[in-house]
Amino acid sequence: MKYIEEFREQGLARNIAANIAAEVDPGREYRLMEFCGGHTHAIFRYGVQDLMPGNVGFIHGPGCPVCVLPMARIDLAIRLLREENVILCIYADLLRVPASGRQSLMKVKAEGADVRMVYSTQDALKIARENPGREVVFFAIGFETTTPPTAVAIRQARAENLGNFSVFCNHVLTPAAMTGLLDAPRAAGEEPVQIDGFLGPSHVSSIIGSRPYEFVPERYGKPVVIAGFEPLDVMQATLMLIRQLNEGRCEVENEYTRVVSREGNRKACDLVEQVFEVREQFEWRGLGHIAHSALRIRPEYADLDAERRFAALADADALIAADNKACECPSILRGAKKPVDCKLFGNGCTPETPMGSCMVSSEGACAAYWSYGRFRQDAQAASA
Amino acid sequence: MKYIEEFREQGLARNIAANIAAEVDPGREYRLMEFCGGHTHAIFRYGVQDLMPGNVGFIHGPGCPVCVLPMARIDLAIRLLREENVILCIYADLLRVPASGRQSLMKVKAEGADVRMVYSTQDALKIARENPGREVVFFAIGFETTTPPTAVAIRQARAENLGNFSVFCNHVLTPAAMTGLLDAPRAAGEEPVQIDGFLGPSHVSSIIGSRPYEFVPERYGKPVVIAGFEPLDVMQATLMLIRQLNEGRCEVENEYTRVVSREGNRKACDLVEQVFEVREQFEWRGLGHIAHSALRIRPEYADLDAERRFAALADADALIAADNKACECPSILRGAKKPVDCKLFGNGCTPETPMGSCMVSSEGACAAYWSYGRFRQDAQAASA
Amino acid sequence: MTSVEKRFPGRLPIRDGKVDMSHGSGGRASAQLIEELFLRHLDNDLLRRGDDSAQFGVPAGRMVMSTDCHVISPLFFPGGDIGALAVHGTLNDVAMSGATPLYLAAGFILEEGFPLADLERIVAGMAAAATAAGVPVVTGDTKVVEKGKGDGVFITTTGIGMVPPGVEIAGDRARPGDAILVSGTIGDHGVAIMSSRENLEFDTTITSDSAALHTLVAQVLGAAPDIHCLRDPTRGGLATTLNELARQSRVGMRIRESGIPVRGAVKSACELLGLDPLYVANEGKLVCICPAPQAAAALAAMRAHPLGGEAAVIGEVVEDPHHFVQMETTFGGQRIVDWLAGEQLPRIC
Amino acid sequence: MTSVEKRFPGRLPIRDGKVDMSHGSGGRASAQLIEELFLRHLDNDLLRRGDDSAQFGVPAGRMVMSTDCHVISPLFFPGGDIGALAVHGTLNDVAMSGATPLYLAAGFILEEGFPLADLERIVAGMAAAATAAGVPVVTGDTKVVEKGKGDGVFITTTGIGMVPPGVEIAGDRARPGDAILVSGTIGDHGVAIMSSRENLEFDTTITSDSAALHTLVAQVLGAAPDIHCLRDPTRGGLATTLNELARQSRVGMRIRESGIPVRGAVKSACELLGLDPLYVANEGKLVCICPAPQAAAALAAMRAHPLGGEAAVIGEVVEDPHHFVQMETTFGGQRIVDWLAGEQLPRIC
Amino acid sequence: MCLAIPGEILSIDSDADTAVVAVGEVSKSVSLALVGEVAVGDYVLVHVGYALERLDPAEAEKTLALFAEMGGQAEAAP
Amino acid sequence: MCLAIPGEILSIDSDADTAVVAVGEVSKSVSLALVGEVAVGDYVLVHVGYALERLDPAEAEKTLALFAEMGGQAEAAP
Ligand code: SF4
Ligand code: SF4
Ligand SMILES: [Mg+2]
Ligand SMILES: [Mg+2]
Ligand SMILES: [Mg+2]
Ligand SMILES: [Mg+2]
Ligand SMILES: [Mg+2]
Ligand SMILES: [Mg+2]
Ligand SMILES: [Mg+2]
Ligand SMILES: [Mg+2]
Ligand SMILES: [Mg+2]
Ligand SMILES: [Mg+2]
Repeated sequence: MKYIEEFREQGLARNIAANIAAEVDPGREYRLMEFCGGHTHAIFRYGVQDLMPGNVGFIHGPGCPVCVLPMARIDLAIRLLREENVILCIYADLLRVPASGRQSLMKVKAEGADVRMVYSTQDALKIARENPGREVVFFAIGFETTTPPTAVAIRQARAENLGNFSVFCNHVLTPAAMTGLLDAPRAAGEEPVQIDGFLGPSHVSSIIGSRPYEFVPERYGKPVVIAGFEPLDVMQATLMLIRQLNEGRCEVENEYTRVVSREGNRKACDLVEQVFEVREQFEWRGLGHIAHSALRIRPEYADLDAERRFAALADADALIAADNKACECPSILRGAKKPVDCKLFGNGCTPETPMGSCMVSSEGACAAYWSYGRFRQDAQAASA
Repeated sequence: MKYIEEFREQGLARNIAANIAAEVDPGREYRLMEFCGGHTHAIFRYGVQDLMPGNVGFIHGPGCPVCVLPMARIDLAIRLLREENVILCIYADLLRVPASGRQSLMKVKAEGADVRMVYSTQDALKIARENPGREVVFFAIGFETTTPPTAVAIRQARAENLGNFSVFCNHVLTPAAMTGLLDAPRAAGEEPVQIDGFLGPSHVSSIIGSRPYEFVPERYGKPVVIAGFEPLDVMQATLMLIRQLNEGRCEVENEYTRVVSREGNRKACDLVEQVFEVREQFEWRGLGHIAHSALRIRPEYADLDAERRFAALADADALIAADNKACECPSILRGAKKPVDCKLFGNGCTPETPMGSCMVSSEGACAAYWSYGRFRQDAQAASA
Repeated sequence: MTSVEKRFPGRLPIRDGKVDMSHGSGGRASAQLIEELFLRHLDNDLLRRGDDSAQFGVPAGRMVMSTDCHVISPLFFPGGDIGALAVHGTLNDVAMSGATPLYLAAGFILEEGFPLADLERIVAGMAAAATAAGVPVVTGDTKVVEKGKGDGVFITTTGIGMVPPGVEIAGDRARPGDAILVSGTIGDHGVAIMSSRENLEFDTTITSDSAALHTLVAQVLGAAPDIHCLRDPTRGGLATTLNELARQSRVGMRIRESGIPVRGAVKSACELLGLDPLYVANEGKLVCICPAPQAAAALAAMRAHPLGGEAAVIGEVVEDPHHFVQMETTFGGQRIVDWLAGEQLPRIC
Repeated sequence: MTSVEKRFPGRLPIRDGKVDMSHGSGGRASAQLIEELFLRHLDNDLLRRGDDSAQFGVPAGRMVMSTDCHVISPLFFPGGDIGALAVHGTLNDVAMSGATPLYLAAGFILEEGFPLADLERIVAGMAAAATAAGVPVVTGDTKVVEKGKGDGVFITTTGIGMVPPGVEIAGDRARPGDAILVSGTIGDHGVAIMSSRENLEFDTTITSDSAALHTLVAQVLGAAPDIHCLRDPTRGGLATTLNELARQSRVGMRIRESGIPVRGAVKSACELLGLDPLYVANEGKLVCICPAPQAAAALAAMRAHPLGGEAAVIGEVVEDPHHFVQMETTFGGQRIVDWLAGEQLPRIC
Repeated sequence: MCLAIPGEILSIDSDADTAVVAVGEVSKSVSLALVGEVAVGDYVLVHVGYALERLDPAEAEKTLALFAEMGGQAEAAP
Repeated sequence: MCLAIPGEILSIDSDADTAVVAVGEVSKSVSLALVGEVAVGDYVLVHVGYALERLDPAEAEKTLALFAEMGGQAEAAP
């Protein structure tokens, strides 16, 4: 597969690893946060950590839309199913995310709620067309990457006069999350997390470009390298960060130039701009309420906005759901803890029985650690 | 079972048979029509014919509401299911009745139509209560016996304000059918059927009493004996008819005095009167259109009348469906032919694959003949 | 080598949990369902191995194999449940060849959302029936279908057994002159099921006759080794079974209504609903056809068995090119007892 | 005696008819469905007898029995249909004990309204698969459930077979040092199924690998008689099967990603949908674990069989108290290959 | 037509206007909406879940007596 | 997050604003609503049934060339 397999090539990996090994300063630690779950996944899936010197460590960031979705939003979707008897269209990633009271969309589906898994917003529109007598709601989640397809669907529903379709919007904004992340420890009164630099979002940046991250070096003094999701991309971006740190540079660089430009995809951004507006604030799991960090549907499309359309969502903003107290997702999403620091990890919380959202998405730090990395933990424990 | 088993007792049957044998005039034929399918069923089920002298013959009448229901009414019900997506509640008897184009409610149910079998009108009301988002239609069929329970349901729906319930009324009137039957041959230009007397309706008469049949001896000069549905009732009533004929009497007698009075059940009749009114005319399978032979829902209950409520039934009265041409049901229902006179009998038409309605109901002459009497036909054929 | 593996993260929530799609995925949730629910009740050495098949020794001889899908509603009824029924239904088909049943396989198709507590009751019912019959469930399979694509639980069981030497039982062996017996009252199962259906609810003391008949068969074969046909009159009842046998053997049958054992409550329920007990299902009765001279011995053997106390001779096999089953009614008349047309459903007329 | 009985009033309307409740009633409509559809395709001496069980001779020895419920969607897919799959799925479970399959039983649960024409295609598919495998369907059962209480067709098949003397195959026999082989490319079946699912539709030349593996097994056993484990990596794919065997045998496994045969199109489809071929179902592949010295002979025997041309040694059994399956990635790293959590579903992240 | 069967009233629920009726060895709740005053011990004709009409035991006796009248007794002897 | 994968445009349906895109050996129809002018032979990034953005082959080559730069070659030799 062109533009995929070349970026997973073992010989090149050894070469980049050699470059990194040659260039790292053995006298210091490099604590690099990979912002996206896609990076986390590549690191674990391919064993990238094994190719790194001991003083280069990855901190897993909050860049997984499933992991950062607050439980209250799933609770609201369940309410919508139970009280309004809608057909709820979801991306399959949402199916197992824990809601309050040990519920999940999978469980309410098993009890008879009409939850349909879709691959694309086009499928949701199709379901609406095929069920004119039912209300069909698309549960929109995702970062800037996944938002434009939702915008297309909303405009298409309007054009087709599809009266039974609406969208429960949960799209969030990554630059705001970075702000939240960098401000959070201070806000929470915690020790600031030691992050030396960021591997910046890959596919998000294909839409918004690299420019929106420039505030990170400017305001927070941390270098950013936009990195693709293939393992060689991650390694090369790591090398680029190490070089910035070694050279005392602090800027936004772009490793993923084959897709990402500084400006991004104007057509997609314009579409998003027409349909959505920025919310005052929105809750992120682990990061709390972050100002201007999410999108809502513009008043011009109010009829397509499930939050305005259904009584069950009337107090959507007000609903707060308390996460399992022992779950360390919040700290993990902030990079302050590792999955193994959680008492529940493997001890009640596994991918089959996730207690926190980081265990659900295969891009979540806990799930990635569980599925690919456990033997390391045991090896460490054994050797300790 | 009290009041059941005593009326099936073999010793008494032999006694009545002996009385009949002793009293028949060997020089004449006794051609007696048992009006009701209930009688037909008893005759075949218990082999009553075997106990009769050769010159006493039973002609099977039209007294089975399934058999006389014109095909167009099933077609309308199917239209209601397909075009209005209703839940249609039916008595199971209707499931296999042939509709146009080799359809039946069973087949459209198999294709996904929501047909529910109920035992009682109370079940239909319950289904309406449990499905507030759906239109629930009760397909009401039956003679005067089955009409009062429909009236109760309609009044109850009104009292409960059950906005999603309605009734597709197909209730018909037996005295009118007797008129139609006695007039039909003349109207059709056929030879008048030779009927010497009638075994009159049993359970119908428990509601309307025996008086409504008095026009039969008066106007048509045929004796009537109201007869219960147990085999001894049928035999005793046969004896009573033979006696009237032998003695030259011609009146309405009542064998079924344990249940039937001359006046009937006033309370039930009043309820029916409040809810229903007589139709100008109605089609009976086999008998054609008969004036004042059926009921419709009164305008006061128009909202509960499916014929007024659904566009799919707007032209209900106008719809005519052509029966299978080879099917002799019409002549059989008029007593002009026997099931074995039909070319299709056992030859494409069986209870599993009914082509006419007389093969569907176990009270239909063809079905009764098939299920209980075929060996006689073969015995006759063998000895011929 | 000691295992430090933690098998499952928590216990299966049998009390208030529900079947979900992951229980059918073949992954760890499936494994847990099998281990903590199925194996706990059905446990035996062969099943516990956890391979995709069971392995056991068999002697040389004639084997029989039979399979039945169980799709009943309601799943729990007076006198039993679908689990026990799935054992009896298949064991009886094996026994109707005269065989001694050896082993059972069970396939479960579960509907998403089905309560685990109900599933446990059903599996416990199956285990109790298998234990009582002395025939273990040695292999199985579980699949989960989406809500609305199943109906709670469907169970398909398959049984194997060995036929003793000399026994030759088949549906085509009825001969004119043979006697026809039933092992007890008919219609009990069907009436018990109907009495617990929503909308039909009526009160009766009738319970299903669901039972395993292989020991009864063995006892009858001991007394009357030349039995020609055995069949359990399940779906479609006695009437359907007699018609099947008449067709297979190309004979007719004559039975006497007065000789057919029917419980009073079954008669009553049938009157109420407009049904005929001859067409109502049984799950613990058999029809036996044997040479007339052996009828008395067969009858006595049945009556000596706890499941055959009300056995009766009900008629005889005759020549008939139409393969009709005819019945002399209690009233003294003759009628045909035909195949069942469609389902038996409560009627208004 | 000649029969004048007219069996059925008309022919079964296979071209445009639909399954209705009467086809499951056990009455004449059921009999007609069996005779004119099932028997016509699956015909053999044992099935034709029409008894409720099949009877056949068996030699003394070790028998295996296995059952599988098939509940797939869509029912027809590139390279097969549920009928053929129901034959292969169960024959393979029998074959995975090293046995020679003898006979099959098949139970059909049909949803009211299912087109008879589709049912005929499925039964024809089953018949073709059974004939090709040389294993007849000798007994069966058919039930009909109401519309909305099933999903077209569910088929439960049960198979029996005899294990040749000396063969000892079981899931708990893997030993540290043993070699792990697969008989060919993985993921073909699952990808073929997904490519024909509504909403996912993508174009690919991939067809299901659905096939009966017993002749391949016989050939491998001929070359390497001391095979320890055989298993077909169906639901849950290769990853799940290896985890099952590791748990049963209380060992660990180490495999090499580069050694696992995966077709390009399967890799592509998995990339597109965010799936991992290790978890995608197969229906014509097996995992074989044998002492390392026999691995070469087993591999050669597989490759010499038409169904094993792309067989490969993919790793070895190791000691591991965690029973982990670990994999060396093509990238040179190490990862755990864990049990599948839930279903494999297309993801957005 | 009109499958209806006599049953004995075992108990009456006046509020619901229903009665439990025994038909032989089974019993069932039926509506009393169509009949006037009835009492426990009365027999009623049951049809589609409703009591249709009372059954008169005295008339039943008379009818059975009619059946037993031996007009043709000579030939009736077995 | 954001599973997206490069595919080659095989054909374009301008009316429907969709393209058939090949990812290795499979192909799938995707929406072009989010991208500007594209041509057959272009590579686009596919996400949830949409083409998100064009992929620049020249930049891809450059990046691969970067990976191959042998700063640490001494230790990289096997
Ligand atoms: S292991 Fe589970 S409970 Fe613990 S932090 Fe991760 S997701 Fe939360
Ligand atoms: S046998 Fe069939 S076709 Fe002929 S009259 Fe009777 S119902 Fe009609
Ligand atoms: Mg069977
Ligand atoms: Mg059975
Ligand atoms: Mg049987
Ligand atoms: Mg299995
Ligand atoms: Mg259901
Ligand atoms: Mg199996
Ligand atoms: Mg299998
Ligand atoms: Mg298997
Ligand atoms: Mg069967
Ligand atoms: Mg369905």
